[in-house]
Amino acid sequence: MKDIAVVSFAQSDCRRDAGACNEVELIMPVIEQALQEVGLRNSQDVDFTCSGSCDYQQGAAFAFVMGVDALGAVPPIKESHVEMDAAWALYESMLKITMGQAESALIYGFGKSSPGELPTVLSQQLDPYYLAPLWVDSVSLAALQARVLLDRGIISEQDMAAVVSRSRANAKANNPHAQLAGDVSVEELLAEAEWVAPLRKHDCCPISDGASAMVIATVERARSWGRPFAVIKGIDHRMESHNIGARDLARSASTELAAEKAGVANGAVEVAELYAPFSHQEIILSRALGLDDSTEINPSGGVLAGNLMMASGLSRIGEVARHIMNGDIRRGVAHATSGPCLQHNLVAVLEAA
Amino acid sequence: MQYAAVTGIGQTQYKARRGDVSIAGLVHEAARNALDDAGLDWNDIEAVIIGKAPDMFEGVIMPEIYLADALGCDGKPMLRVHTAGSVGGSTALVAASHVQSGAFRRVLTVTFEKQSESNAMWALSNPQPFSPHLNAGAGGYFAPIMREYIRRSGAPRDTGIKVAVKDRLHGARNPLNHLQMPDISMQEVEDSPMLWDPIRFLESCPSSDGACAMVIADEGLANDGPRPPVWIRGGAMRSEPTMYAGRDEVNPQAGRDCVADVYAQAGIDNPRKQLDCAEVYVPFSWYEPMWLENLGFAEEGEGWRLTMEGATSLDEGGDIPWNCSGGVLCSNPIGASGMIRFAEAARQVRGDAGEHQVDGARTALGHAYGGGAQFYAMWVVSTDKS
Amino acid sequence: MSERLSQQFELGYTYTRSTGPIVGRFLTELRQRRIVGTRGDDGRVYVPPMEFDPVTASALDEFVEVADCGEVVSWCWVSEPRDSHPFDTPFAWALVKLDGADVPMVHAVCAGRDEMRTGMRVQACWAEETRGYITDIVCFEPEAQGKGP
Amino acid sequence: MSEDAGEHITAIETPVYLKYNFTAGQATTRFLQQVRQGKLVGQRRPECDCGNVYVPARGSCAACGLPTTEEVELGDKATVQSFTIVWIPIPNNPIQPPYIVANLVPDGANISFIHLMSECDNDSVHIGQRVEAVWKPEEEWDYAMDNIRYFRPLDEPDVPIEMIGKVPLAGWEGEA
Repeated sequence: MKDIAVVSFAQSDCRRDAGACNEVELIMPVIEQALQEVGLRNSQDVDFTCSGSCDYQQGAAFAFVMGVDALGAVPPIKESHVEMDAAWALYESMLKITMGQAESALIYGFGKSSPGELPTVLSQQLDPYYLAPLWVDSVSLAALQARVLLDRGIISEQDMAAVVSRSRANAKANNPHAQLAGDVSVEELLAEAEWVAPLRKHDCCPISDGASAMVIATVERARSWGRPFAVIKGIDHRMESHNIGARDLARSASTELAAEKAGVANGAVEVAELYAPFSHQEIILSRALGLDDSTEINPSGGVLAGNLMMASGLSRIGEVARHIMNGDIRRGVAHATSGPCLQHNLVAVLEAA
Repeated sequence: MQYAAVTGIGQTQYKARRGDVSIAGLVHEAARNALDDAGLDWNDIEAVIIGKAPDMFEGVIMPEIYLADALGCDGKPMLRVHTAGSVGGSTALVAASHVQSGAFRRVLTVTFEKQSESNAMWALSNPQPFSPHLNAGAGGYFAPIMREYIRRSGAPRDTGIKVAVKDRLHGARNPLNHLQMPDISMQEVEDSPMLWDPIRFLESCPSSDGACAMVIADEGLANDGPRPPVWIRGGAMRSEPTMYAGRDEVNPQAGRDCVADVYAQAGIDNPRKQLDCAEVYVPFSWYEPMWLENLGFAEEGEGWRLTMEGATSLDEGGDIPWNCSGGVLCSNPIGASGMIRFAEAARQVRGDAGEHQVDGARTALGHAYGGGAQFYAMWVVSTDKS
Repeated sequence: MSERLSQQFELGYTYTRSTGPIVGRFLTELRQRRIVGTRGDDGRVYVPPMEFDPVTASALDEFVEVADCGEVVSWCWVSEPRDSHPFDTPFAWALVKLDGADVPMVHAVCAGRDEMRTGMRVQACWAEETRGYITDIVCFEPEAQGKGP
Repeated sequence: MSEDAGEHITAIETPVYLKYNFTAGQATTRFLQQVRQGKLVGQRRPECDCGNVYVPARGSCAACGLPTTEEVELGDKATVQSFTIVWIPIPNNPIQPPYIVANLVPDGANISFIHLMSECDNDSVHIGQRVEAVWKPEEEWDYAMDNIRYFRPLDEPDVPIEMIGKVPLAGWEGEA
C-alpha cells in the first residue's frame, strides 16, 4: 500500500446519551470540522467518501443511508460503506487511493449506542446456533479472557487497575472529548466491587454516542494543501477464529501478525493508541505489538475514557495522527478491533512526513 | 492501477429456502465452488471481502465475525461491505481494489442473503417510533417512480409485462434460478395480482436464499487456473441522497454518472454496439426500460422501444440481450443479487454461461443499485486485458 | 429543545434457522442428552461441533461423542444478571472443556460464588424437556464428589 | 423422555428480540411538535443557494449536507408528484385496498413525502393534481404524520409538470 497522508481529524464528545440527535445530526459537525481544517467545503472536494456503522446499535436497518444526507452528495459522489468500525473504511479508502482512483478521501464513523443495551446487542453477533441463543454478552466474554490472563499469572488485578488509573488521568490531561476522566488511584479502583468478576465496572469501556471523521490524501496532494500531515507508513488487519475456545485468549495472534505486516518494529514507537475496550486487553495488545515502557500508551485515555463504537478505531488512528501533526512525536502506532475477545485487529503505523 | 481478473466464479442453487444448510454452509458452498472453479484451495487466498444487505434479514449482527471460520479467514484480512441493494456489486469492486492497488495478489469475495431466516418484508418495514413517513414498502416507494416514467416516455402499459416474460424465459435456461417458469406468457403476467399499480405480482422479484463468490487475481496469477481470465476493464460506484429537492428519481444522476465513469474506463462510447450483453439489477420489470435509458443504451424516453422490439431478448435474437441469466426477477438473495449480476457478466465473457450464453460475447456490463435507487455499482468485464 | 420525544420499542423477529447437517446432528443428539463434537484436521475435537475447520476451512464431518461432564477452563461471575440472561440470580459463564473434547465451549455454570474456581469439575444439568437447542443444557453444575473421570 | 432418536433436527426457531429506547432527532422533533399542533412545517438552510424547503426535514439540506436551521410554515394544500394504487394491506393500518399512496409536495416546499389519498376516484387520480390535507379531530393529534388522515382532491386546475415541486406557499390557483 502507498504512503497515505492523514491531513485532518475531528471527533465529537463521547456522551452517554446524545439524546435528540439522529445520524445526520451526529455526523454533520465532525465532517464539517474535518473538512474545514483543510479548507474543504464538503464531499465534493474529495475524490472518495467511506463510512463505518452498525444498524443494530440504534436498531434501524440501513442506518448509514441517512449519513449520505450529511455529505453534500449533489452532484453524486463516489461513496462506500462498511458494516465495521470506520478504521476499515479508512482501509478501503487507502486501497482506492493506492489503485489510483482517488487522491483524497473523507472517512467517518458514527454510533448511537445509547438506545439499546450494547453488551446484550453484541451477544447477537455471536454464533447464531451455539452462542447467540445463550445471550452471552460481550462483557462476560471479555471477563473469561481476563481470567485466563490472571490464572496464568501474566497479569494481576493491580495491573488492570493501573491501566484504568492511567486512562482516566490521561483523559483528564489530554482529552476534552472524554466521558470518563479524573484522578483515581489503583487502591481506590481495587476497593470497588467486582461486577462481572474478575472485571470491575471500571475495567470496561463506557458506552458512548458520537462520531469521528478524517480526511486523507496522497502525500503530493497533502503537500499542495500546505498544512501539516502525518503519513500512514503501514496498515494491516487480520481475522481469527470465532471460536474463542480454540484461540489462545492470553495473546492476540492476529494483532501480532498485523503488527509484523504493518512494520511496527521498524522504528521507535513513541505513542500507541489501542482500541482496548477492557483493561486487560490493553496489556494483551501492548505485548502483541511488542511495546515497552518507552511507548506512551493511550495518551487520550483510549476507549476506557469513551467508546464511540464503530468510530473508536478510526479515532485511535486520528489521535496518533494529531500528535504527529502537532509535532509532538515522529512515529506512533494505532490499533482497532472488532468481535468478541479481540477477534479481528487492525494495526497502522504513522510517521511524520 | 494493476490489472485484475476474475479467475473463479461460484454460486449456490437459489431457492425460496435453502433448508439444507446453515448460514455458514450456504456461504462456504459458494466460496468452495469459486475456489474449485479457479482450481485453488483456501491457502491460495490472501484476503476475503464479504458483503450482504441489512443484518436484520438473518438477525446476526456483523455476521462476518461468525463466518470467519467458514471462509478460511484465520490469519487473513476480512472486510465487510454494506451499501444496501448495490452491495453485491460494491463488494466485488472493493475486492477488485485489493488487487488493483497492488496490495494483494489474489482475493476471495463472497456475498449472500438467507432471507428465509426472516421475512424480508418485516426486516425492511421495521417500525421505528416517531417516523414521520408512511411506510408503504419497497413497491410503494418505487411504483410512483415507474408511473412517472410511463407518463414521461409514453411507454405502452405492457412493457413491464414483456420484461417479466422475457427475463423468466431467459431464467428457464439457468438451472440455478429460484423461479423456473419456462411456460410463462404475457397473459399469465397480466392476470397476476396487481400489488402496487403498475407493479403486478409477476413483475416483481422473488425473495431467495443464496450466495455468490468470485476469485479475483492479479496479472501474474490470472492465467494459473483452468478457466480463461475475465479482465476487469472498469469499475465505478456513485451515491446520492435519498431525497433532495430537484432529484430526478426516474433517471437518477448517480446512475448516469456511474455508468459514464465505467464506460470511460473501458473505452466504451456506444454501449449498445460495443457491449455484447448486460446483467442489470431489475427487481421490478419496469426498471429495464428505465435503466436502458439511464445506462445509455437508448435515448431518454426511448428505452421501452428496445424492450418491445426484442433487442434485449435472447429468444428474439436481440442485439443487446439483458439479463440472460434471468436476472433479479428469477433469483433475489438481496445481498448477493448485485454480485450475481457481476459474476454472470463474467460468465458470458468467458463463454461458459451454458444455455443462456450469448454467442461470442467478449465484453459485458454488470450493474447493481440500492437504497432509493441512490447507490450504484457497475463494472465492465472483457476477454481482453486492455 | 422544549421536549424530547423518546419511546421504547422492541426490535424483534423469530428467525427460522436451518441448521445444516453438522449443527443439526449436534442438536439432535442434545435432544437425546448426548453431546457430540467434530474432529478437526489437526485431530482436535471441537464441541459444539464446528462445521468448518478453523485453520483449514475444510468441511468437518467426523463426529466424536464426548462426556457431559468436564473441567472449567475459565469463568466469570455475573453478579447482576441481565434481562436477557438465562438466570435472574447470580451465576457464572464459563469455558468448559468436556471430557473427550480438546476445545472448551461457552456455557453457564450454576454454583455458589465460593465454589467457582478454574479447574473445577462440572456436569451438565439437562432440561426436563429437551428440544434440540443449546439450552437443552440448562447449565453446568459442580460434579458430585467422587464422580471424577 | 423417549430413547427414540426422533427426527433429525434441520431447523430451529430463534427469537431475537432487543429493546431500544428511541429518541427522535432534532429536526424530526421540531417537525413533529408542529404536527402535534396541526401544522405542517418545513425547514431550510437560509444560507443555501438552492433555498430548498424540506418536509419532513431530516436534519440537513441533503443536497448541501448542512443543517436546516430555519422553519417555514406550509399550508394544507399539496400537488401530486406521482402515486401508486396499492392492492395489498399495510400491516397495522386499517385502510383497505385498493387505496392510493401518493408522493405529495406541499405548497411552499420543494420535496415530496408519501401519504394516503382518499375521497377520490382511484382511476382519476393523476400527476399534477391538487389536493389538501384532511386532519383528524384535534383531540386525536399526536406526534405523528397520521394526524393527517389523508389528502383529498381539490377543485383546482392541475399544476403543469415543470412546476411540480416549485409551487409557492401562496398556492397555485392564483396563478392559473
